[in-house]
Amino acid sequence: MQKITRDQLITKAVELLSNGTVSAVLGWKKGEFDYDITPAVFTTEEEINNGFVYNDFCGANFSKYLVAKTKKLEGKILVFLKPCDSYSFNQLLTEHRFDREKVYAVGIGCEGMADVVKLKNKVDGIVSIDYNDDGMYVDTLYDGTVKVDYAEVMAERCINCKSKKCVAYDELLGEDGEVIDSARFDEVASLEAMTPDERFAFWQGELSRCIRCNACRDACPACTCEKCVFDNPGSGVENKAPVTSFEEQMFHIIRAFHVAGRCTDCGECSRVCPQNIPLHLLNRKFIKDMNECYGEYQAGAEVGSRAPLVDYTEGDLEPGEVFERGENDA
Amino acid sequence: MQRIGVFVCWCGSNIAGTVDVKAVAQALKLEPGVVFSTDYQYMCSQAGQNMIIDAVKEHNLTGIVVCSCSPRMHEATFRKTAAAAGLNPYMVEIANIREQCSWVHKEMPIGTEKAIILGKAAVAKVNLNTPLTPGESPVTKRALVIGGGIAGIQTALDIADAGFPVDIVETKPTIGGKMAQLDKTFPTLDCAACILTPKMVDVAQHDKIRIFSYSEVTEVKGFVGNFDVTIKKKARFVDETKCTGCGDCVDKCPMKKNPNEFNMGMDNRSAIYIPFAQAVPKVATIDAGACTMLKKGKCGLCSKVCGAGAIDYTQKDQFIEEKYGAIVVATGFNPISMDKFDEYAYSQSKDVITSLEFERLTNAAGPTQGKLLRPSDGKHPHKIVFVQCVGSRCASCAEKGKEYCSKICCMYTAKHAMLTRDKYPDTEVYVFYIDVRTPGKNFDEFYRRAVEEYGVNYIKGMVGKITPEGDVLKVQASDLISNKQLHIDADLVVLAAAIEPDKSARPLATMLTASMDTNDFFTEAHPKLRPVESPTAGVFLSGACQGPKDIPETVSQAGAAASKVIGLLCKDKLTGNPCVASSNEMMCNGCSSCERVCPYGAITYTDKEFRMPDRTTQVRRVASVNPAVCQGCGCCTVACPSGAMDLRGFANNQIMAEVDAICK
Amino acid sequence: MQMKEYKPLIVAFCCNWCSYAGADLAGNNRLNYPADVKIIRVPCSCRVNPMFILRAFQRGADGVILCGCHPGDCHYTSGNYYTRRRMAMLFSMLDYLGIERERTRVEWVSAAEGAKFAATMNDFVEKVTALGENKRLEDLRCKR
Amino acid sequence: MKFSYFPGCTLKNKAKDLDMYARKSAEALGVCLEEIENWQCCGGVFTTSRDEVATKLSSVRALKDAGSKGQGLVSVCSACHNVIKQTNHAMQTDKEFADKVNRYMAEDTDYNGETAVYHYLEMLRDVVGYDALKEKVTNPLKGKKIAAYYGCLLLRPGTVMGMDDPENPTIMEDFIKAIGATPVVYANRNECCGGYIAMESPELAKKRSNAIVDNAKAQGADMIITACPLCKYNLIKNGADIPVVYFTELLAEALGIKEEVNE
Amino acid sequence: MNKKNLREEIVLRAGVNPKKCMKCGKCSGTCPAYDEMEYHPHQFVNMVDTGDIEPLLNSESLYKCLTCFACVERCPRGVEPAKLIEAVRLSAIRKQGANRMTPNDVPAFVDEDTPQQLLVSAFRKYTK
Repeated sequence: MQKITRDQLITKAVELLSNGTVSAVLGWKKGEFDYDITPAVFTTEEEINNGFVYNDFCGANFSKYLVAKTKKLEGKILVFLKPCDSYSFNQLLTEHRFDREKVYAVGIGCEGMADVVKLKNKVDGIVSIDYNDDGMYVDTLYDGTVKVDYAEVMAERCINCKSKKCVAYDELLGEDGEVIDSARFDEVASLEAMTPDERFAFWQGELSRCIRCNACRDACPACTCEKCVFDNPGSGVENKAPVTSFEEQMFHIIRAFHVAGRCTDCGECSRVCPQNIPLHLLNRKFIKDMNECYGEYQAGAEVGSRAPLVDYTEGDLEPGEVFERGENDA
Repeated sequence: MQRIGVFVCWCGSNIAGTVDVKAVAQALKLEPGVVFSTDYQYMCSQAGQNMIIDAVKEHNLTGIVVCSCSPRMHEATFRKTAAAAGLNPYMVEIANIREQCSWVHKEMPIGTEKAIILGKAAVAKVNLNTPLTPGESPVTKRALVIGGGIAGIQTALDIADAGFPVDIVETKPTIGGKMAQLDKTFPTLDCAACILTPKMVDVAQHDKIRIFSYSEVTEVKGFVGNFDVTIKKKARFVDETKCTGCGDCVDKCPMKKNPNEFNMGMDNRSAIYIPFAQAVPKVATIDAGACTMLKKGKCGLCSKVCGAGAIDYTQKDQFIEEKYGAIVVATGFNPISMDKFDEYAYSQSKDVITSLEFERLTNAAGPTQGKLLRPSDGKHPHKIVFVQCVGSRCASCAEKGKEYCSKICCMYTAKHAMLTRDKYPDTEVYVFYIDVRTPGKNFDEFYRRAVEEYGVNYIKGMVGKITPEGDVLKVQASDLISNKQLHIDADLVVLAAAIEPDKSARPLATMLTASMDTNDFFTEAHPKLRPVESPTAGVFLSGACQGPKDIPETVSQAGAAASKVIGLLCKDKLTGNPCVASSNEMMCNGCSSCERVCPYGAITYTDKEFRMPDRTTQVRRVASVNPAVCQGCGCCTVACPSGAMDLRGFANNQIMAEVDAICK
Repeated sequence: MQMKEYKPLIVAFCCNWCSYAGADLAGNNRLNYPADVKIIRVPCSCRVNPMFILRAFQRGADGVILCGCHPGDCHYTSGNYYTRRRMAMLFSMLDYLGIERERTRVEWVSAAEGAKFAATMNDFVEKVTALGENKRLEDLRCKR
Repeated sequence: MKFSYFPGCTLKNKAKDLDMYARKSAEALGVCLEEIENWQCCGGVFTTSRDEVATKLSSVRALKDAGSKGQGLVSVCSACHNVIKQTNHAMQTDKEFADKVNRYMAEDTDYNGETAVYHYLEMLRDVVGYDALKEKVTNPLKGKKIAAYYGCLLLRPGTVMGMDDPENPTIMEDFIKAIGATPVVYANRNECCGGYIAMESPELAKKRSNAIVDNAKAQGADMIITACPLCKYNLIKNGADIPVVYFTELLAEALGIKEEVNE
Repeated sequence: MNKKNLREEIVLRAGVNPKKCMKCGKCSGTCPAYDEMEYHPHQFVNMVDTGDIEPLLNSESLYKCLTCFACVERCPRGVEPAKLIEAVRLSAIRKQGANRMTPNDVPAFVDEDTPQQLLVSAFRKYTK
C-alpha cells in the first residue's frame, strides 16, 4: 500500500476549504521538534500551507476533538481519520457526542506510526527528521545523519494493529485495508498465565511510576465526559493530585472500568503516558474478557452497537466461572 | 448540618440480650450531626413512637436513626412517625441491629461493637439524606384491551361496567377469539357459542366500549396513567358505519375458493366475507389478497349488490392515536404448527387433524354442520384415535415442541372423546395419554365419566407412528400397562397440539417494555401475589398470554385484571416512589448508556440549551427520567460514565458514606 | 498467633428484595455468622457501583461480597444480569492486577435462603481470614 | 467442483452399479469425485457408545484425508454416510471422545470434525442444485410414479444428520421431480427395512420390508428408489413386486448416460 | 461389578440421562422390532435407571434392536433409548467369549445377493 503523503492531505484540505464543504480543518502541526506533533485547527489555505504536517509522528487520535470543535463551529469541520481513529469516531457517534452532520471525514490509510520513545532510545540528540521510502533519516547532534528503519521504531499499537479498515468516512484517500487478526491480546494472555504474585509484582512495577499527570485521561477518546468523576467533588472519588498512594491506585482501575466496552483500543493512553506505563494492557484485559465471555465485540466497529456492559444474556457466566475459565485456558 | 436523633430499641430482650443498647446509644451520641440519643424497650410501640415525636420537637431534629429490627419490618412505621412529627418521612434511616446483629451473634461485646458500626453507617447516611416528595401524575381514565377473545371481552366488560371507557383492539375482523370456534365447553358441556355470543353482543352494545376490529397496536409511548397508543385500523375496504352485515356481497362474490380461517381451512369462504353469523362487529371484510377488484381492478360485484353503498375499494389503513391510563394484554394463544411432527402424518393425510379442527368438525356452524365426517372423503369415521401431548412436555427439541404442559388438552380431549361416544355410539374411541391431568372442579369426575359411562378407551402410552394406507390410518402405539404394542386401523386421528402464545405478543411486549419468559408468555409482577400485573406499571395480563389456561381460569383472571385496572383508573393522581433516579443535566453526556439498561423505558433524551460560562449557548442531548415510570433499581447510575445519574434515597454519596462509616 | 487476633472487615452489599430479606431470615432462624460482616442495603444489586467496592477496599475492607436475587428472579427483571457482567469484569480485572480473587465474590441469595446466606458468609469470612489483611491494593502503587 | 469420495465396501462388490452410476452422473454434472486412497470399511453401523474408539477410526481417517486436501467428503451408501457423519459429529461436539481418538491416532495434526460431509443427494441439492440438474436432464422420466425410500440411516438422528426434516423429508422427492418423474409420498418412507437383522431374524426383516413396500404401493407407487444396498436387498429379497432401484441409476438414465455406463 | 457401578458405566457410555424419561412410551410406540423384544425400549430405560441391568444383559432383546434410531428421533425428552440399549449390548458382548457370531457362522446366512454391508453391520452388532 502506498503511504499517504502530506501533499495529498493538503490538496484535499485546500480543495474542501475552497469549495466551501468545510470551514475548518483539523490537522497536525509541528511542535518544537520534528517528532512532537500537535493537533491544530486550520481555517485558511495559507495556514495549511505553512503549518500542516503529516508524518510518522502524527499518531494523535482526532476523534475526541470533534466533541468540542463541532459545538463551536459554524459549518463543517474536516477531520482526517486513520483506521484506529475511525473506530473512536464511530464510538463517539454511538454515544451521541457530536453531530455527524457537522463533520466531513476523510479516511486515510495507515501503515503504522512511529514511537518517539523507541526512536529516542535508538538515536540521541535529534535535530530533524527526513522521510524516505525506505526509512527515516535522522539528523543528530552527535552522530550526523542516522538512517532508521520504520520497522525498528514502529509503535507497539501499530505492530499489533487490529484493523487497517476505515469504518467511518465521507471519502477515502488511498486504499482501504482489512480487519486484522492481530496478536494484540498475547501480552495480556502472558500476564494471565503468570501467578498472582508475579502479576502483582508486574503491576506494582508499572503503576508505581504514575505521576498522576492525567495525560491518559485527557488523550483518551472515550473520556469525553462533560464532567469527569475525578474532577467532581460529588462523585466520592474526586482527586486531582495524589493524596495517598491508595487513591492513586484506584484511578487506573476506575478509569479502565469507565471506558470498558467503550474503549476502541486506540492506544492513545499508552502513547501519551510520560512514564511509559502500558495502560493499554488494562483496557485490553477488559476487551479480551468481554470477547471471551460475551462474544466478540469491537467498540466503534459500527455506530449504534450495544456494548457488552449495557447488555446481557440469561446464560452469562457467573463471576466465579470467569475465573475458572482462565484456569482451564491456562 | 443535620440535627439527628438516634433511637435504640431493645426489642425486649431480642436486641438487648446480645447488644448493650445503652452503650450503643452512648457511642452514637458522639457521631457528627447527632444531637440526641436514647434507648427504649419497644420503639415501635405507641409510647416509643411518641418518644420520637417528642424528641423531634424538643431538639429540632432534622433526621432520625432508629436502631431496631429490619427496615423491611418497621421502616414504614417510623416514616409515618416522622411525618407525624412534621419531618419528611424520608429523613429516617434504620440500622438493622436485630435480624442482622443481635439474632446472629451470641456474645455481647461483639454484638455491641457491630451494632455501633451499623448505627454509625445509618447516621452517616442520614447526614446526607434530603427530603423527598413522591411525584404525582394524572391518570387518563380510559383503558385499552389488546385482544378480543374471551379474556379481552370479559376484562373490557368488567371495566366498562365500572364506568370507565374501554377500547378493544382485535386483529381479526371479529371479536370472539378461540372460544368462538369451540363447540362445547368442559366440564359442563354447555355450548360455547351460547355463553360467548351474548357477551359479544354486550360488548357491541355497551356505550363505554369501542371495538377496533381488524386493527393492531403499532406504537406505545408514555407510562402508567398516561399511555399514548397508536392503533392501525387495517383497510377492510368496507365502511363499517354503513355495512349492515346483510351478506348479499358474500353471496355474490365470485372468488369463493379461499381457505376459511374460522373453520381452520377445512372449507372455503369468498373474498369478501363475514367470519361467522354472530360476528361482532357484523361487518364484511375484503381479503385484499383474494379480491380480483383489488388485485386487477376487475369485478366490483360486491359494490354493485351492496344496498348500503358500504364497499370502498380505495380505503387505506388508518392510524388512530389515543390516550389510555391502563393497558390490558389479552393476546391469547394458538396451537403450534404440526409441521415438525410428521410421524403423525399430519401433512400426509387430511384425516389427521388437530383438536381445534375437530372442534370445527363437530360444531353445528362448522364445515360439516356438526356431523362428524372425515375431511378426506366425507365418510363417517368408526375408529377414532386421540393423541395427547403432541408437542407439549417436549424437552429434547426446542425447535419442535414446548417444554411446558399445555394444561387444557387433557380436558378437551376427554370432552371430545365423550361427545363422540355420546353422539355416535357406533364409534370406537381411543385416547393415548402420558398422564391425565385433571386438577379442577369437577374435572376428574368428568374424565372418569368418559371412561366409565361412555366407554372411551384410555390407554397409557404414546403413538409412535401413523401410516396412512389406502383409506385407513395405521396407528402404531404402545400400551404401557399391558406392555404391548398396539396396531389400530383408525379412520380419524385427532392430535392434541401444544399451545403457544400468539405471535403478535413478542413485538407487543417490546412496545410495552413488558417482560416475557423464554416461551414468550408474559411474566407477571409476582408469580404468586401479583399474577395479573406485568412488572411494567400500568400493564395488566389477562388470559392465556400469561400461560396456558382454560376458560374459567381465563375469565377469573380477566376479572382480576379488570379490578386492578379499575383500582388504577379510580385514582385521580398517581403518587410514585420518590426513590427514583434523576439525572444531573449539567453533567450528562447524552450517551444513552442509562437508557439502554433501563428495564422500564423510563429514560428519554431531549436536546436542551445550556448557557455556557462564556455567554454562548450550547445545545446538548441530555437524559431525563420519568419519575412515574422509574421503579428505582439504580441500574442506570452504574451505567452512567460521568456519574450524572444518581438515585434518590440511595445516592452515590450516601452509599459511600455508609461504606466509609463501616470501614473506619 | 497473629492469625488468632486478626478479624477481617467484610462489606456485604445486599439487594433489598431477595438477599437483604435472606439475611433477615438468617436472623429469624438464629443462624450464626461472624460479626465481621456488615451489610449495606441497596435496592438492587445493579445499584452497586464498582466504585463502592473499590472505595471499601480503599478504606480498609478485606473482602467485599455482593448478594442479589437469583438470575431471572430480579425484582426489577434484569438488574442482576447487568450486575453479573459488571462484577465478572471488575473481579477479573482485580485478579489480573494480582489481587487475591477470594476477596471478592458475587452470590445469589433469595429471600427464602436464610441458611444459604449464613453459610455463604461463614465461608467467605473463613476464606478472607485465611488471606489476612488486604495489603495488595494499597501496595500496588508503592514499589519498595 | 471437487470432492473426496468414499465408496464403501458394498459399492466395490454387490452394489457396483450404485457406484458406477453415481460416478458417471457426477462427471456429467461437472463434479469430480476423487476416491480416497486406502479407504477402509466404515463398519456398517455407527456405535453410539462414547468409549468405542477403534470402530470409528476408519471414518476419522477418511475425514482427515479429505480435510488435508481441503475437500468435502461425499458418499452414496446410506450406511457409510451415516457412520461418517455421526463420527464427524462426535469429533466436533464430544471433546473427550475426540481427544481420545486423536491420542490413539497419534498423528501430527489433530482432527476435530472440520471436514464437511455430504451425502450424494445433498451434493446434488446443495452444490449442483436441483434447478441446474433439471437443465441437464435429457431424458426426463415422465409419468413414472416413484416412491422414495429413505430408510433410517439417511435421516436419523435428525440433529446429527441434518439432511432434511427426519419425519417429513423432501430431498428425494425433489430429486424425483428434478428428473421429471412424479414422487409418491408415503409414511413408511423413513421406517427401517430391518437392516442387519435379516441375518438372524429374516422373518422380522420380511415383516418390516413388506410394511414399506405395501405402504408405497397402496399410495400408488410403481417403483421404489433407495440409496442403500441393504435396503434394496431386504426389499427385493422379501418379495417386493415393484422394481426397487438405486436412485443413481435413475439419475444416469435421466441424464441419458445409462447406456454409456453399462458399456 | 456392583449394580450401581454398572449403571453408572452404562449411562456414561451411552452419554444420555435415563432420569429425563417421563415414561410416555413413545419409544415403544415407535419401535419396529417391538414384538421381537422381551424387554421393550421403555423398559430398557427404566431398568437401566433402576440398576436392574442383569436381566437385560442376558436377554435376546439386545440383539433385536435395529439401531434405526426411531426412538432416538421421536423421544420427547431426549432420553435416546437406542443409545442405552447399545451401551448394555456392549457390556454383554465385551465379556470373554461372548461374541454372538463367529466367521464360521456366516456361510449359513449368505446368499448370492447378500451385500457386504449386511455382514459387516451384523458383525459390528454381534461381536466385540
